[in-house]
Amino acid sequence: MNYPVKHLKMKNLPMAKVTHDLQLIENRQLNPAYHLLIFKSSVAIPEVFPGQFAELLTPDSAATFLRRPFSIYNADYQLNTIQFIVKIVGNGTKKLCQLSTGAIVNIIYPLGKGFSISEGKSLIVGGGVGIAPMYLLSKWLTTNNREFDILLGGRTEADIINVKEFSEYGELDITTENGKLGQKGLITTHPWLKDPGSVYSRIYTCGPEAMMRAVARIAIASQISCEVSLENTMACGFGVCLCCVVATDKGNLCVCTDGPVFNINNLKGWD
Amino acid sequence: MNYPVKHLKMKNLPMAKVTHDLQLIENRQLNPAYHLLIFKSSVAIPEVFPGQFAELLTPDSAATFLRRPFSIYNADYQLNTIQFIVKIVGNGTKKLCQLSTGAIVNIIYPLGKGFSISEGKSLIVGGGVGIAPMYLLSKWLTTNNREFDILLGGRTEADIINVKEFSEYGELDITTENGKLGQKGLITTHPWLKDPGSVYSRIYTCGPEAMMRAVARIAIASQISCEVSLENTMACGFGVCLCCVVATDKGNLCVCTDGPVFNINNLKGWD
Amino acid sequence: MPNLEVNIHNLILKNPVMTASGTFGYGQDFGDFYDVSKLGGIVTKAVSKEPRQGNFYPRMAETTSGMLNAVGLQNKGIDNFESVIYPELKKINTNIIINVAGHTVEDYVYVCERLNQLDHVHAIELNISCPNVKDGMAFGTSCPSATALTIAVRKVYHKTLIVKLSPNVTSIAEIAKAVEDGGADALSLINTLLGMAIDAEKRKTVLSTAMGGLSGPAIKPVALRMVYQASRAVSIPVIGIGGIMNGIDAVEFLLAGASAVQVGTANFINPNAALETITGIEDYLNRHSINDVNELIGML
Amino acid sequence: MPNLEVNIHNLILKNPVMTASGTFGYGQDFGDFYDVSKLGGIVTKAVSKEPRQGNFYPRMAETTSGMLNAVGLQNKGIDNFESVIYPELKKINTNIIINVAGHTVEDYVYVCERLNQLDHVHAIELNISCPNVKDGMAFGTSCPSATALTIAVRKVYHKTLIVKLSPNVTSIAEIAKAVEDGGADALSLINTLLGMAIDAEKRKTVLSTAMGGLSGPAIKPVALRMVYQASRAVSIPVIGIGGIMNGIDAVEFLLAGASAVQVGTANFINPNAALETITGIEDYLNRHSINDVNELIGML
Ligand SMILES: Cc1cc2nc3c(=O)[nH]c(=O)nc-3n(C[C@H](O)[C@H](O)[C@H](O)COP(=O)(O)OP(=O)(O)OC[C@H]3O[C@@H](n4cnc5c(N)ncnc54)[C@H](O)[C@@H]3O)c2cc1C
Ligand SMILES: Cc1cc2nc3c(=O)[nH]c(=O)nc-3n(C[C@H](O)[C@H](O)[C@H](O)COP(=O)(O)OP(=O)(O)OC[C@H]3O[C@@H](n4cnc5c(N)ncnc54)[C@H](O)[C@@H]3O)c2cc1C
Ligand SMILES: Cc1cc2nc3c(=O)[nH]c(=O)nc-3n(C[C@H](O)[C@H](O)[C@H](O)COP(=O)(O)O)c2cc1C
Ligand SMILES: Cc1cc2nc3c(=O)[nH]c(=O)nc-3n(C[C@H](O)[C@H](O)[C@H](O)COP(=O)(O)O)c2cc1C
Ligand code: FES
Ligand code: FES
Repeated sequence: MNYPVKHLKMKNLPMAKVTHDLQLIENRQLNPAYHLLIFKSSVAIPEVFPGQFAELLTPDSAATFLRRPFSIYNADYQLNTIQFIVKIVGNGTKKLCQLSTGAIVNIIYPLGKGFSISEGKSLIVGGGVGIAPMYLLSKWLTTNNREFDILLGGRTEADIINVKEFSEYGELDITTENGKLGQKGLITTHPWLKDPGSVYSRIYTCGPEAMMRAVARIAIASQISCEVSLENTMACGFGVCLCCVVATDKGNLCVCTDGPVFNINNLKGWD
Repeated sequence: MNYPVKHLKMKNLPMAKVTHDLQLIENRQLNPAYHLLIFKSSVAIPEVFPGQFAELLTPDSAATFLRRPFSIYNADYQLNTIQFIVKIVGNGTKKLCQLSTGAIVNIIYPLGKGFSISEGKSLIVGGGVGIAPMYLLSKWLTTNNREFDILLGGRTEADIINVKEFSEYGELDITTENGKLGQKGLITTHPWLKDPGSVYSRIYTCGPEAMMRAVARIAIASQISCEVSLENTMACGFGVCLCCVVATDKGNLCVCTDGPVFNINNLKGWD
Repeated sequence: MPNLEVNIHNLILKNPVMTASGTFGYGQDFGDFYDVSKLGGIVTKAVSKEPRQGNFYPRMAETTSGMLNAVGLQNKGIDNFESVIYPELKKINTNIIINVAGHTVEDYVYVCERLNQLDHVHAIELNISCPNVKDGMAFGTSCPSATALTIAVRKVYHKTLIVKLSPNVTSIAEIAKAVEDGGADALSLINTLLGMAIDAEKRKTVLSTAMGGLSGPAIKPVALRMVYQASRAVSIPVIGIGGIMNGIDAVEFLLAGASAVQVGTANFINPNAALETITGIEDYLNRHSINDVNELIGML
Repeated sequence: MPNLEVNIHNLILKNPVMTASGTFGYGQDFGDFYDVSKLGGIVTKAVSKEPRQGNFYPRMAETTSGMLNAVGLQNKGIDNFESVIYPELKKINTNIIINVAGHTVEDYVYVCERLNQLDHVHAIELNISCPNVKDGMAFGTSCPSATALTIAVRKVYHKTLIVKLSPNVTSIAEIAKAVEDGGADALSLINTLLGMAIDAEKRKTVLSTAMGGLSGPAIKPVALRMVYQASRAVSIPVIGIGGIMNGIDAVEFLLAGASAVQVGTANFINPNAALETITGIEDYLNRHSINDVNELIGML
């Protein structure tokens, strides 16, 4: 359990972004669909807050033209390593997960605005690869002496990964739709989400949009705060192309710079 | 010295072409610019005649879209291996020479019409990477009991490769423009090309176009036959795109199917 | 097994996959790779009245995810076609579509009249769009000339008349309508986009003609857009062409509104591309439990 | 050290490399990566009279070696530009070129008149070509409307007036001449090619608007051709845009006839692309012993 020492701060605001090459030092296949990729940087990695992401460029691939955005799963400022959980869904993620140790990947990071600190006890709800930003979040909340529980859900047991790592930080429970691991059913049927207002003051969630919308509805019904980490199709990842908008009370905002984490109160159509 | 047994035949005509995957089993860097690539086929390789070529497809590279044509340097029908000498000149050749053992490369071959058998003694004149088709030619002439000498030329000693392999088959001499290896000067200043008509009845040549044209002029002056192996920009390599034409006495012909080997008598502007 | 058969006017295609003109020769060269009779149709290299030597070398430039060609309609003319190529084509058991090019309306009419006599020519594709020949270009980039040429050929050609459109126009919908008005039975598009490549090191254009025709996956988004626009503008069938590399690309064109597709540049990179496009479409249909490929056409 | 300075009418560019509208925001976001004052110029995202929300999500589709966008000119309008963005732009020590979009001639004139008052706006680039906005498109695809718009803006704008052309036309040379006749000081081209992407699995268009603008290396051959044609048709300077990823690409555009270039989509893939394009041109000049970048312009 190595805390990223810089995570003692509570403020989670965009830092200066940098771009440089990383070297893949470990490509750990977690299961056929999920890989944990560990990269090492030869220069000091910038401070990364939970919920922030990076844009990775797969070297010389005919299959992908643009970079791909990935949440930062973990960062170690002593070892200068940075970790991602990648789920294979198309050409870019496939190519990335096929890279051999030693491969060079260019990165732009840290990008976007991450989660904000909660006041009371909070609940982390991660669905599938949506758990990716939740590990740093768990560390950060712990470092800042916040109480929280962790709920991880997936379609099958293959979508539930790195449970051990998470359980070091908080009480953890699991749901799968096929019931092969944890409680059977949609994550939203878990008891912790029955009346969350009685225990939690905030829900943090990331996962498939349908899941996040269901969680958001529960949070609204329970009158507690809810932060969601959105996805969008991104060309740049740092606010210049305006391709990644979401409708908010302030008009169309960019998911890459004004998000990816939004409070559902500010999103249009999320109530 | 392993003869490709099938090379006992004298007729050198296009065979049915095939396309399949090959596996790179050796990538031998001969010097910074030249690599010998040895591929293994899991199916029997087709009979290949000297001067014929193949179209190779580098796997998933953003740098190249089309296949690249390469002369077949050597083929072994027992081991099912096929060899190429590749000179790095641009993205495609660079990428190919960077491949690691085990890489899969798709091939279409054998393509084009190769050299024809000589009657008297012949002289092989190879410049730089133009030596690539000459190794199979040397083997074939030997198998068919033809006498020949081999002259290899280059700008520097780095352009003179695989001399040992060639010298197993015939008397060999070398020229370099910088004089670091063999005789100093252009290949066309070598004594064997002073009055070739007195010794040889045929010249086979492959190399930079300026060199081949100079050799052709010498052959014409000496009234001996001369076959040149031409290059051209190719999209398909097997006669369907009509991108690779050369002006001949029969009009525009495709270098990929009517060549790459032409008798200079049939070429326009080569006299 | 889903149904793959589609119709282009009177033409019955056993599947929606043809090969594009200029990328498949006259079919013979692919016989080594697979039985070309498995294709829905074969569109030949352009045939003109007189033999043509085409442009000077170099004729090809590789570009990012595409290529430029400046072949310039090299072919041996209609006489040679009839005596040498046609007998070979008769051995192929699928639709044979002859791509026709000309300098003048009279040239086109002459060639089409001759082709009208040949039983095993199932359709012609009027190439009014090749950007490499000055005269050919003009027909495809103005509505009145496109209509006039179509009307003239229609008079002498009585089987399926396909007109192939140039993408180098402001409004593909207007040209499409003009050609429909002229009496075409079907449209095919797109031909190549006019482009250029420059060799910075040599400070020269790569092609002998400076400009040439761009093809390959690079142009697929433009081709899809034009097929979408053209198929909505006319009521005759549209054949989609441009950057198709596999079955999924082909399905995209069908969804955009094409009734069939042609595979072009892909044949150079993967000689089995057209065949694999057929199986790719079949796989798609099976995966989505669709019984008939016709259900995909225009179903966005 | 070769000379990199070029002129676009009254504008002196310390080097021929600018950034393309819509790919560089208003310059601020790239400050983390390098000092943007090193660029020859910065072209901003389009500014319109009223704020615009742009199109619905999804606005982007990746294509082979390119991308489609359907941003739809989202911006906060000229008032916000003046009060919020302009003060920031004043801190940048290079040419600031404002890309202007409008629904009507009056809109364009209004915005250009306001911009004419701002000292640190060195030029405007009239976007008559964005394919995502119906009205904007019309100006760029017909000669009379392109001329009329240019004349109207010319009357109120007294610094360097650049007009940005749409590639979705039959004859780029004619549009170029029409705009020159209207009084433009320079042309920039190309804007995006109109294209489309389809998600076969979902059987839907990828973009909310169905069609969008294609950019990136895929379009470079078309862009080079149009710069070549346009620069030969007019006597005002031409700025080359389309798929430039590095210095060699930029040199190709200069050779084709461009006096300067803009780097667009490349900024997304490599945030240092524009800066590296400058050093790439410099390397090329050194390698070829050319003392002045102006020697490359049109030197095919
Ligand atoms: C802020 C952010 C953080 C993310 N974090 C992670 C993470 O930690 N781990 C992870 O595995 N994935 C993450 N994703 C999703 C990841 O970016 C996409 O899975 C990836 O871009 C798909 O690339 P591909 O080439 O494999 O798929 P493609 O072949 O491009 O597409 C496959 C599918 O993915 C969708 N997709 C493609 N590009 C994007 C995109 N830019 N954003 C969203 N969906 C897309 C397509 O619509 C399609 O359905 C994140 C996305 C965002 C926006
Ligand atoms: C029949 C034939 C046989 C050949 N045999 C060999 C061989 O045995 N070994 C070998 O190293 N090379 C051989 N070549 C040349 C080889 O095909 C080119 O060097 C290769 O295609 C360049 O690819 P690239 O991507 O590295 O270069 P690019 O980046 O594409 O171009 C670099 C340079 O190579 C030239 N070039 C590019 N494509 C071709 C092409 N298709 N034909 C000719 N020149 C081209 C370009 O004009 C440019 O000057 C042969 C070519 C032909 C036509
Ligand atoms: C080398 C080459 C030659 C071509 N010759 C012709 C031709 O003779 N007649 C014609 O109508 N189209 C011709 N075309 C255009 C193609 O048929 C097709 O319309 C175009 O290449 C786009 O499809 P693709 O991207 O699949 O190649 C040619 C294309 C190429 C690449
Ligand atoms: C996301 C995006 C937004 C764009 N917005 C504008 C715009 O507001 N105004 C404009 O004139 N061009 C706009 N363009 C076009 C570019 O400025 C440029 O002309 C085009 O992308 C081609 O260059 P490229 O291939 O280098 O990107 C935009 C392009 C992209 C990719
Ligand atoms: S991805 Fe470009 S602005 Fe968000
Ligand atoms: S390369 Fe296609 S015909 Fe020769």
